Amino acid sequence: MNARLLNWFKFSSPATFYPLAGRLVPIFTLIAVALIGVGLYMSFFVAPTDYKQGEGYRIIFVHVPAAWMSMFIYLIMAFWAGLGLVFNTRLSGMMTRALAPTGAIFAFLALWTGAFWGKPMWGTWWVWDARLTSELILLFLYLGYLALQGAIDDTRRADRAGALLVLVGVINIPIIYYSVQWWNTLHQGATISMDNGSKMGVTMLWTMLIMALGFWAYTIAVALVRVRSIILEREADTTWVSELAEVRR
Amino acid sequence: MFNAFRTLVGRDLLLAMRRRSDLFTTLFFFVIVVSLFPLGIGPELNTLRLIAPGVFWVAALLASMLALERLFAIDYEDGALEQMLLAPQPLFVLVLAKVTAHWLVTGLPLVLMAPLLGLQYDMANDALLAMVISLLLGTPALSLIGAIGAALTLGLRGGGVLVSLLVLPLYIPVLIFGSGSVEATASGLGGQGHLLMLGAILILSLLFAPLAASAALRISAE
Amino acid sequence: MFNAFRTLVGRDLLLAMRRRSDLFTTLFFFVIVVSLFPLGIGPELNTLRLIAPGVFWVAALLASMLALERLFAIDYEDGALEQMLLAPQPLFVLVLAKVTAHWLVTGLPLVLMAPLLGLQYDMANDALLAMVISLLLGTPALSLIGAIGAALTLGLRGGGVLVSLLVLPLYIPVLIFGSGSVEATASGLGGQGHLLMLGAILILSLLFAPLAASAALRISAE
Amino acid sequence: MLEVSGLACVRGDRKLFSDLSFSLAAGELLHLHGHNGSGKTTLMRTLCGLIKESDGEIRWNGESIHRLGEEYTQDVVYIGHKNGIKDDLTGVENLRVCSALDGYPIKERQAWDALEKMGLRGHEDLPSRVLSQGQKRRVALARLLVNQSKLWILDEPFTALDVAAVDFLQSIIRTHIEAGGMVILTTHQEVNITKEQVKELQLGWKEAGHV
Amino acid sequence: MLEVSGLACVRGDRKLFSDLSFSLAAGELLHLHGHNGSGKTTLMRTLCGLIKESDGEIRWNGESIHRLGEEYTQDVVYIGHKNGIKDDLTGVENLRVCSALDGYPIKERQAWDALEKMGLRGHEDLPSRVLSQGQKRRVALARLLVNQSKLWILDEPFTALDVAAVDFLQSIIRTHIEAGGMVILTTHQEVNITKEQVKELQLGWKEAGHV
Amino acid sequence: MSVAEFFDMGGYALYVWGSFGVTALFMVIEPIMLRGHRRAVLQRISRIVRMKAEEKV
Ligand code: HEM
Ligand SMILES: Nc1ncnc2c1ncn2[C@@H]1O[C@H](COP(=O)(O)OP(=O)(O)OP(=O)(O)O)[C@@H](O)[C@H]1O
Ligand SMILES: Nc1ncnc2c1ncn2[C@@H]1O[C@H](COP(=O)(O)OP(=O)(O)OP(=O)(O)O)[C@@H](O)[C@H]1O
Ligand SMILES: [Mg+2]
Ligand SMILES: [Mg+2]
Repeated sequence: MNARLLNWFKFSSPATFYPLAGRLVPIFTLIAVALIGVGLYMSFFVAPTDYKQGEGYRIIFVHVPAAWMSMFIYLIMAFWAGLGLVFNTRLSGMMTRALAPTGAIFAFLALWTGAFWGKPMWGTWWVWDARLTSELILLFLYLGYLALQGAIDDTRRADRAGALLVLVGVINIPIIYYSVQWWNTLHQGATISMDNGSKMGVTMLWTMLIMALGFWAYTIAVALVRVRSIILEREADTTWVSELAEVRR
Repeated sequence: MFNAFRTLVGRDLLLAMRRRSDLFTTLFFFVIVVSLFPLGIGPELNTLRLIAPGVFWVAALLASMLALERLFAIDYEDGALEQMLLAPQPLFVLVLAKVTAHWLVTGLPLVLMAPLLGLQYDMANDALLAMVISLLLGTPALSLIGAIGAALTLGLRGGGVLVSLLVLPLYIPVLIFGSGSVEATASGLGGQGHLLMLGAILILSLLFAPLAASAALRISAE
Repeated sequence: MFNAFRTLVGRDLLLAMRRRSDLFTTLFFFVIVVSLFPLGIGPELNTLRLIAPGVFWVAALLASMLALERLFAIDYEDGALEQMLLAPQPLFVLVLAKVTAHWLVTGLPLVLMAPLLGLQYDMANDALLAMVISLLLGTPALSLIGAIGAALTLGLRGGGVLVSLLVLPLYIPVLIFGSGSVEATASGLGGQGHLLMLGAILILSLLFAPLAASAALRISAE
Repeated sequence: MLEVSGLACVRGDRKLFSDLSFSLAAGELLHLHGHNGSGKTTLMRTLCGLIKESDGEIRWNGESIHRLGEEYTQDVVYIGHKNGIKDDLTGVENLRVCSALDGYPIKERQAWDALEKMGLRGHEDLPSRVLSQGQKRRVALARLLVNQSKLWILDEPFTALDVAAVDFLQSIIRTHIEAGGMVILTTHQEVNITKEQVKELQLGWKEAGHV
Repeated sequence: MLEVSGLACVRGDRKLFSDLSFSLAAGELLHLHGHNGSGKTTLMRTLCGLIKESDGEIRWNGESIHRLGEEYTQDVVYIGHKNGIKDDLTGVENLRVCSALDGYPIKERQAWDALEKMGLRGHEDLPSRVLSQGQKRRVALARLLVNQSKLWILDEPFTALDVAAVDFLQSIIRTHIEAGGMVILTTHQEVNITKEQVKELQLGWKEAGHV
Repeated sequence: MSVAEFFDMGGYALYVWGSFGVTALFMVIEPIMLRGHRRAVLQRISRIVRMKAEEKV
């Protein structure tokens, strides 16, 4: 095993990761607050009114970042899950577990904001369109993962079973992403693509990106806090935990 | 290896024959669901023809999902699963054998029964054909995908719902393409595209599901 | 005697809480059945409203029927049923306790959930009300009648189908009056007549089902 | 006083035993012997009233047990091959529920005490699912400690128990008999319970060598 | 040659044993001792590879058993608390299926013979559902007669067996060891197997009186 | 642009504020709940640690 891999294993031990995560949390919290603040300002005061949809289109600035995040988080979970199954590191199970609730929340928010957008635009809260349905499926995948975790007492089994489930479900991500291209549906196509440039105004694009980055920072901060709690719970009877300052208080 | 596969399929079919009615549980459920609807909704043929693809595919999906619970559970309880894990064959072969037997017992009868029931709903011939083909491609995929969920939830409290929750997201595409193919055929648009997708799903799940399910079994049997 | 009743109801509710998701199995099944239909049939609200009473009642009937299998089966397998038979209380009291707990866990949540799901089908308010009342009267009757079937098929090969076969003929009147009451209300004819019939069925089954089920249990436990 | 006269039992198309007669008075223990499949379990379940006898009669204090119904079952505890405990309940909960259904409701304190006596200290609060085979058996047997029934019918109570637990169970049985209770018991292990009041009953072949 | 070094096992949040090391050579028997819940079953399942060890290593002929995979399981028979037989199949069918999956397919004739040797004459053709507790155990144990695996792992094989069957099983075990096989065994009953090659291993507390 | 006009969102108030509001709500509640959870975990662990320390003495 080469030195870099060893190094990685050391980093992935809960005892070293716990303080590191502790130091990272405030940084990402700050970034999140700043970016989301700027993003909100831009989405209400800088971005111009859409000529067709009026002010209603401003929902895009939460809808699209939330939808992106719901998919990204699942991909990251899948990454950790794969790592956990291959290398059997304890931290990866905890990371997967820590990301899932946030992912579920973003999936829910994408659905919610989409529904609140659909009502004025399409005249209905919900249609059984491909992208909408697959986003709903994504929410179910998150809930399934969480339910499975809740049902298993043994953490080791829970981690491995959860990892497997996440990996199986990952096929759904490309389906969601490309659903609009594969089947022509009611829902908007991807506006941001590499080849044909952006169809939206540059400001709108920037606002969306800034909001998305803010959501990223938020996700990282929240996941780190959660993983710290999980580490504490699982390592409760080790000596390093009992020697922590916050425990001895 | 092939010998073990045959033995296990043979055993499961024999067991199904012994508990004769296991053979019929799923089929019977399918028949009930499909036949109760006219009772609950009323006998107008136009409505019935409209909802037929949906009713059939939902019924098939539910029947298949319910049958999942027993896929590994009995073996788990009486200790036969431990012995399977300790057999000197690659586990995925045994899993494939169990799924095959399971489909032969629960899926195939349903496919064969569908055209008969379709007449009850006054379906056209080409729609009936599309239905049979779509079920023939779809139900094995359902069994294969379901095996992963069944293996993951083995021995857990409330395995029943959990398995549905885990498996449902993966089932919905099959449902959509399945009922879509029948609807498209019935409305004259041609269902080949949907059927191709179903075929692709089947092949994918044949490749990956046994592996995933056997990994899950190892995890659950600890 | 009342003490034993309470203990048993308490135990079964506690068990349901422990296997937390047992509480949700039936409910979740009901929700799935009701929600999958739009996926399979298509989203037109007119069709959906037309088939809503049928879908809901068929879903409730199926959910209740599926839950039956577990009513006595687990007690039978782990030996708790033997102990119940040897308890110094009249057996029908214990049976009534088990059915009560079973309904609280599987039937009641479904009744409470129905109005929410009804919105998905764009149902009118009075139809929703009729639905809730009919389910409130109908589901306990289904549980009581089902208990007889469950007791008779205990430990038999393929209890699953057998129970459905035995119980279904007795269930169909409930289905017809239940969905009938909703339809009648929705079409402005008034569903009181149907509801009265449901009430009568409930009372009859309260009187006779526990006795019949306990006799059946004694036979099955030999 | 349990009296059995002319009892016969048929399972499938096999006559397990016939014309069996014995009686059991207060303070007596009946040890059933017999090779595997000789019908010990069947006899015990018949004595409980779970299986209907094909012939003969079982009387409790002079009355037929089927006529007595719940009056008889109040006086009997049966512990069979199956433990009859719920995997999802803890030991304490299991014990309390069982004894309440037996007609002898107990306080939580008493349940903890009984389980501690059975050597389950520290495991009282685990769901029975995670207990070892012997620990599950101990939970089932703890019922004997909180029960005031006269007649104990125990089908291989010693299986899965370790030496310490076997000793303890033997002492409980001894106490019960000395207090005027009755016990019907089967086991393939060697047991030593006061020899005085032990009746022996052999089902099936006599020759020990025959398997 | 089975070598175990530094083995540790955790269930729930309970450390059952740790730093366990021993080895077992051809012709040796390992008798596991320990009170109820001391981790005997857990250890055996770990040795089979059913439970992943939390620490340490298990080697078979010098290779890790997880690396060997099916090559190792080909050499092992495990009979646990659960019989692993199907209630709806007859004894003969059960035995044939089991041994085919074990990699040692047998003819119907051989199955009948093995069951007769196990003392199930006249019961070979009944569905296992109607067999008595001990008879079911015998069907499960008949696998040992038709199997050529090196290592037998037997978790309380004697439960529910009557005296004759216990004797017979002991003689089988003795033969297997004399032929160079290995056996790992746990039982709470007294057994007499040739004392020469018996290794003993104690899990949990030493004091016999502690329940 | 007046404040009222701003909040009216060109007639889309319900939809725009419904979306932004719920998003904000979740993103505020989640950290608060996490904080509570962390506190509970810490409390539980320090109690156990203290108990162990007392046992040793
Ligand atoms: C419940 C309903 C909805 C759901 C579940 C949903 C889901 C999604 C998802 C998953 C994405 C991200 C995919 C991607 O990056 O390509 C997305 C993007 C988007 N959605 Fe929705 N949506 C819904 C309703 C709506 C409505 C009603 C509109 C507008 C009329 C809308 C407009 C958009 C736009 C413009 C994008 C950005 C596409 C891009 O630039 O890539 N969505 N939606
Ligand atoms: N339906 C049936 N058909 C044929 N034989 C049956 C049937 N039911 C039970 N038997 C036989 O009746 C006997 C039942 O024995 P029982 O369970 O009472 O034995 P036991 O003495 O308790 O044995 P063990 O010591 O193994 O527990 C067995 O030999 C079994 O094969
Ligand atoms: N999830 C869990 N949480 C807590 N304790 C557990 C868990 N799973 C198992 N245990 C404990 O681990 C031990 C398992 O022991 P095991 O079954 O290996 O015992 P054994 O030595 O075979 O006992 P027996 O002689 O009774 O068969 C038991 O004490 C049990 O309570
Ligand atoms: Mg017996
Ligand atoms: Mg054990």
